[in-house]
Amino acid sequence: MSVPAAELVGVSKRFGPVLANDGIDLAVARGEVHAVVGENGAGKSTLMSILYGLHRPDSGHVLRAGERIRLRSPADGIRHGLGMVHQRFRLFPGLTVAENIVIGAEPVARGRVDQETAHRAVADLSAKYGLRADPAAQVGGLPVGVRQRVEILRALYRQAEVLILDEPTAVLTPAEAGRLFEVLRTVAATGVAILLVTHKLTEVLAASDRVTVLRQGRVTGRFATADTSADELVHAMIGRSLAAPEPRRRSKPDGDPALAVRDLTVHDADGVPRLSGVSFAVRPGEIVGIAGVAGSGQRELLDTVTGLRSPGRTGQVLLDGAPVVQGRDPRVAYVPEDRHGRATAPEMSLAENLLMGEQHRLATRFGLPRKTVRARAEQLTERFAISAASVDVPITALSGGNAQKAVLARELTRQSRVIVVEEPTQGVDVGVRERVHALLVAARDQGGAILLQSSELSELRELSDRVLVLFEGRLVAEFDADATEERLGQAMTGVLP
Amino acid sequence: MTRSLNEPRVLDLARRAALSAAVPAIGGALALTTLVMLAVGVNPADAYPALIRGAVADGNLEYTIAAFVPTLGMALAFALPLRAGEFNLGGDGQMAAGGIAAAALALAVPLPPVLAVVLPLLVAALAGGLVAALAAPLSTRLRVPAIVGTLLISAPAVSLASYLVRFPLAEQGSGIAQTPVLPDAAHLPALGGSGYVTLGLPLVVALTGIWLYADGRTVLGYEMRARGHNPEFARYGGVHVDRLAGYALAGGGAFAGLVGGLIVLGPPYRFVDGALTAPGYTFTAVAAVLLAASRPLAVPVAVALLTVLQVGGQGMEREAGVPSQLTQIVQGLIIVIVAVLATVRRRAAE
Amino acid sequence: ACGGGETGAAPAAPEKSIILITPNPVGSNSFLQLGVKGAEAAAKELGASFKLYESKDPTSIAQNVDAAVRAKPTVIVGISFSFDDVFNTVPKQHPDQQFLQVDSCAKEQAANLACVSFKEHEAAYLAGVEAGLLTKSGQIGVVAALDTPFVHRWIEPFFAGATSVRADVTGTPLYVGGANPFSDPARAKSQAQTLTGRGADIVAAAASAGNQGVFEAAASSGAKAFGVDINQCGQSAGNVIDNVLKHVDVAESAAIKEIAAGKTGGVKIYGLAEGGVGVNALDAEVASSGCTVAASPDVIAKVKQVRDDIVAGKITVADPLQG
Amino acid sequence: MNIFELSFLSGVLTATAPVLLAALGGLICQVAGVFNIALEGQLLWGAFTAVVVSDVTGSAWTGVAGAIAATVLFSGMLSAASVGLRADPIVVAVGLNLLALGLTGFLMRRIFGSGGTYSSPELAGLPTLAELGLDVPVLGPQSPLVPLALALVVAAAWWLGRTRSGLRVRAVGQHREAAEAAGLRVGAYRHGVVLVAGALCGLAGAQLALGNVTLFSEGMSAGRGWIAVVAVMLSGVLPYRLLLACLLFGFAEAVGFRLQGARLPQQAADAAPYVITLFALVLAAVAARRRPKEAS
Ligand SMILES: Nc1ncnc2c1ncn2[C@@H]1O[C@H](COP(=O)(O)OP(=O)(O)OP(=O)(O)O)[C@@H](O)[C@H]1O
Ligand SMILES: Nc1ncnc2c1ncn2[C@@H]1O[C@H](COP(=O)(O)OP(=O)(O)OP(=O)(O)O)[C@@H](O)[C@H]1O
Ligand SMILES: [Mg+2]
Ligand SMILES: [Mg+2]
Repeated sequence: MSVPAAELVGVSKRFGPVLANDGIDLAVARGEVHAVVGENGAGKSTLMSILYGLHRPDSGHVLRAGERIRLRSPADGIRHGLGMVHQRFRLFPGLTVAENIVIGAEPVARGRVDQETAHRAVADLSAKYGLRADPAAQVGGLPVGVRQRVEILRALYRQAEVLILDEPTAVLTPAEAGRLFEVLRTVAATGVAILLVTHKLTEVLAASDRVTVLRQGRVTGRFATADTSADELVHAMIGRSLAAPEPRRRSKPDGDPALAVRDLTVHDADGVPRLSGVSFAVRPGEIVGIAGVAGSGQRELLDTVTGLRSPGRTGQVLLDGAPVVQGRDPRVAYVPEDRHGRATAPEMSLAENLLMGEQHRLATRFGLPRKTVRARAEQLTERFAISAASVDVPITALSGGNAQKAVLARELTRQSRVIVVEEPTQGVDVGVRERVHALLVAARDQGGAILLQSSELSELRELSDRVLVLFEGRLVAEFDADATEERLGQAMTGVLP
Repeated sequence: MTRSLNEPRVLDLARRAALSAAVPAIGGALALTTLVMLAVGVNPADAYPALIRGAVADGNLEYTIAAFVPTLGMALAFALPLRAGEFNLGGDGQMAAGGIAAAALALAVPLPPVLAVVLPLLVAALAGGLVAALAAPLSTRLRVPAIVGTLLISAPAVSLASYLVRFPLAEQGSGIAQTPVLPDAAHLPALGGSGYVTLGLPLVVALTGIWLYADGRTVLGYEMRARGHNPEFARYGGVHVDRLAGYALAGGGAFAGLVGGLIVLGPPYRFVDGALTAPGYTFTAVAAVLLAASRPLAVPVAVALLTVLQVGGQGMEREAGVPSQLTQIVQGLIIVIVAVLATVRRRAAE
Repeated sequence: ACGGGETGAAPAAPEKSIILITPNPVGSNSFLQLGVKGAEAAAKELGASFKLYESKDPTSIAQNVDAAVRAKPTVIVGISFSFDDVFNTVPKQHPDQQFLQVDSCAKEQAANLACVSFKEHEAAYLAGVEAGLLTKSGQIGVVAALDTPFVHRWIEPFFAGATSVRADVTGTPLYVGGANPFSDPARAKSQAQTLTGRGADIVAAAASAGNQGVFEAAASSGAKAFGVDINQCGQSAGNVIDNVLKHVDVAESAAIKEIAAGKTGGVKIYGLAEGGVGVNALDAEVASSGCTVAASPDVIAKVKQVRDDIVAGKITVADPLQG
Repeated sequence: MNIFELSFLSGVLTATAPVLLAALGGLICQVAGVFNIALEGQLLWGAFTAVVVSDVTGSAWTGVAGAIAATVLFSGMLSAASVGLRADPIVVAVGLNLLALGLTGFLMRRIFGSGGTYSSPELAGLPTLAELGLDVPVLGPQSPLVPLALALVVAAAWWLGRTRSGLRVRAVGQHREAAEAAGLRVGAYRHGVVLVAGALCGLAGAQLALGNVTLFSEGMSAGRGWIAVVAVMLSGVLPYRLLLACLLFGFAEAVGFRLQGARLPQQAADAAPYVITLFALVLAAVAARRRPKEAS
């Protein structure tokens, strides 16, 4: 093999007590798609950030085309031909798509940013790679899928020679993900080295040339994709194999619907219909999945069902036959998608995050005894295997997977019959995912009526007893759990079966 | 794995953390101040003892306490809404409204002894709370942030109080705009020789204790903090966030109004135009709360520190002839240094 | 213990001392500066030591009075009505300590409290006479710091003096107000410009640190101004007609000396008759005062005549404070 | 009373200029994500240093330059503490406002020998445009800094909206991490805007102390810096809206003066600018709420 496009040599990085990277060597060649996998907190993002110049390693160094380079900031990384698509979006909500893409390398004419040239360049790029995005649109109002495309376009615009993508498909539909991998192939073919971080092993197997597995900050496996299997990768990632998926136990829903939605129509603030005439029911003991490309009305549906948002609504949402309470209906357990913005208060302690919703129940005449609050939190941490230094640490100090388990712990112990779950395993590793799925199934088996929204079709199919498909605000199809991903995908894109 | 820290150790850690910030901050500020003194030819050996004497010796302690009480009250007026994420910068207006309401009631309605103190104070708190609560719908419905709303409402409230004391409630034949002296029954009982330490001290201290308890150990306190940290989280959790904003602002305003009432019912037992706002309690309190950096327990300590500096500064001016502006310089430096140390420490911890 | 047997000017008298307490920082407040000047002059003549305590707010006034009482000086001097409340009580609690209040008098005056006050309105009336004679537009104004009852002693008598010599004169008062009424010259200047913009050609200043702003406004619009308390004509050469003088220093120093000599208590009111208030036009050295009134001998003559009439009781100037 | 009198408009402009200059500084900081509430202190410091330098050198323009330099230095404390050391800018600003008040009071006594007001015939003020031969209505009686302030509004709008560095400053303010990841030097831009705001506050102070009047008096900023902060918050970080907000305030103040002349109590005049601003705010907010609903 010739000189690698980029190489990390003996890289170590410590965050307080956590050794995030521990003497990692990793090389990526020109024209190669190199996958990096590992559990939550294995150190993938840290390693990629070091390569890009966002973090500085405690020891070790970076070679670029065989030369040792000094990276003090991303500006240095960019100068050395590195580009990165971040796990958490790093876009400017108030700027246009074009501005977001060209920033840092703006075309300038007579002292001003040359918007025309910028728009044209973005449109060209967008057409060339089939990544649709309107250059003039403000990023703040765009669906997550489009934002992801903007992130990718930015890296492409900068003509990065080493392209790092940290979980780029977490928020994409399967079709979008598929297209992204085609793009990556095209780009790689031009000699660009690509590093791809993902939790989805199918993607790894389908799209990469080689795989490096990280575990607790160390490399535990290097494979040529052609010579490996999902099982082998999982073993390297978590040190054991996944339990064989239990044969699906059909649920036996019984009784009256716990959640009934009748002829629901929702308009947004500008009067545009977001949901039109949606009706369905969820009975105790079943999981009903909601599928749809981003922006098909899922957000409005779930916000209405939970009572959180209601302007411009007609139709009925009934919980056990009674209308949903506006604000937040306490009879609904709800696991939101936005972990940092909605599901938690990042700076509050784990205990106080676990308390939300239960504060009135735990209160005595003299207020909220701290002891009770902490005792309950400790009990939940134990029962749901949440790993944290103590229940008093701020919840930001937990890894993504553990924060997610905390949210689930809180919501699943509310003893609500209706449980609304959004993207329950987004960005969590296979081990946690397995555990989350088990928890949801257990909740169903105890008589929970679960409404599940996920952009991951495999997850929907694995968990749901029925899948409803939303397209442009309408329910266009209903499948049972045996539907193929292909048919689901067709329904989601409006190509009715 | 869950490892629980036991309670006393947590407290101990907290105490040490608070101290570790205060000590270098005050040390740094003192060093800088000493440099400033030397640079302008003031002898620190004269100035510092004069500062301390001016604050605590020779019966001056009473005046320090007399300034501590309203400043602590105003600190609560700022800190309480701040915990819920709302900036209350309108303390002056709320205080003036409270003061004038208390004076008006005490002058207009002859009340029996105990009631003559209690009712005006309640009315003062009510008036202050109402003025502050005006900013709540502005913030929750019209998206005018409370920091602007309270500031804009404050000035007209001060003007209104000033108008009332200048015309309808004015004492005839007096050279300044002031109300007549309130009836004896409405005078706050004094606790010391000079009459400047009144029942206001135990009252405000007790209220501070209640606030600390409510903040840390009640549902309302929890929900306010949740709103302050992440309003969307609180809303998602079923907290009525808009209503809570109203409560928080009204609560803060009630504290400010109460302070106004306490000042008016204390010596010289009347509403004197400008006397409530001139000492700058509101601003000192804001500085103290920010100095305490979201550690509620540190609020009274920060208030005490700034009060001692301000009152002591006047003693220093009297005795050592050092302009009291020097203590403003010291306060400014302490605040900046504490702010810097807070982040340096946070980053060191990470 | 300087009470006990009065020793008067006995040679073995203990060291005398004077403490002066102001209600606000002295700064460039001309009135307070005069107070300091008077106390210093008395101290010099008596060979006494002198200390100045500047207060910041009402609480610190009381605090300063207490600190002064502890120092046991020969006399404690407090300036202005801001001391009315404190001097109602403190002198009674310390009967051996002598007090002097300048410019006002506590309601319940103790025997050990002497008071000196002034009839500013008489001087303001004289200034009004000058304004009435000198205005061309017939519109005059006053810019004052705040609308307090006391400040009206400079306003209504000023307008009354003007109308006494020219019936069609109209007067408008404006108040600086705002966040810092006593130290906002920019706002005071805007106020004065508002007046001149509406046709006023004479503006009297009673705006403390804002006075300089009033003079600047007059200068830039070709109008004329009046100063207050001391001769402020030099602060804006050629733009200031005259000043409403209050000889606080003279009255205060005389009172201090009397107290030091054992003549304690009582009230002294200084008006035109006593020479405690006045205008520069009455001065022998008016020519060198820098005031523009010096160029109008007829105005000076009229002012002197009105002064004589007031002293003789032929004219009474209404005191706005007396309702 | 005729509010369209030229002298009235001129007065409004004079009163607005220092607030506008300081507010522009606050605005660019806000755009870059630094909440700068140290405007009051910097305005006061600018006024003081303008007077000191002008008094010493006998040249008003040197005074302006001195005020800019000195206030940039002063704002260096804000940028070092809150940008460099990442301390909370609000807390630092509260400290700096107090420091400015103390320092000016203290130094004034040292340099001029007494507190209160300093003015002197030797103290050179800024010339008016009329004196410079540009005797046009409204602007004639103003110092050259007043048209400069208006020009700076246009310049700021152009800079932020059109230029590369303006775009980057906006980006830095919207999302710190994103800006870092895009390779922008966040710290450098933030240091930059805080220092430029210092320069603008220096100008504002010079205009207040050498343009509006020719003197220094303790605490003469008299809340103008806070009004500037309010204007920034009302502007939605748009320079032209900022100009509008500042003018509205100056206008309301001038109307208040006139109402006083019409025998309205002083307190009503004091309250007028705040009440009018509140009304304008409420009306604007209500209108903004109604608009989308009408569309449906
Ligand atoms: N800024 C930081 N401060 C403290 N600890 C950190 C920081 N960044 C990462 N860590 C820690 O380093 C470890 C590795 O984190 P990293 O984000 O690299 O994991 P990851 O493999 O990307 O996980 P995920 O799959 O959840 O994205 C984690 O234990 C995390 O807690
Ligand atoms: N202030 C902090 N103190 C301790 N650890 C932190 C802190 N900030 C971040 N971390 C750690 O850094 C990691 C950052 O991870 P990252 O930003 O990649 O997303 P995440 O939290 O893992 O969420 P997800 O991967 O599910 O999107 C977290 O796992 C967390 O443990
Ligand atoms: Mg990661
Ligand atoms: Mg992560």
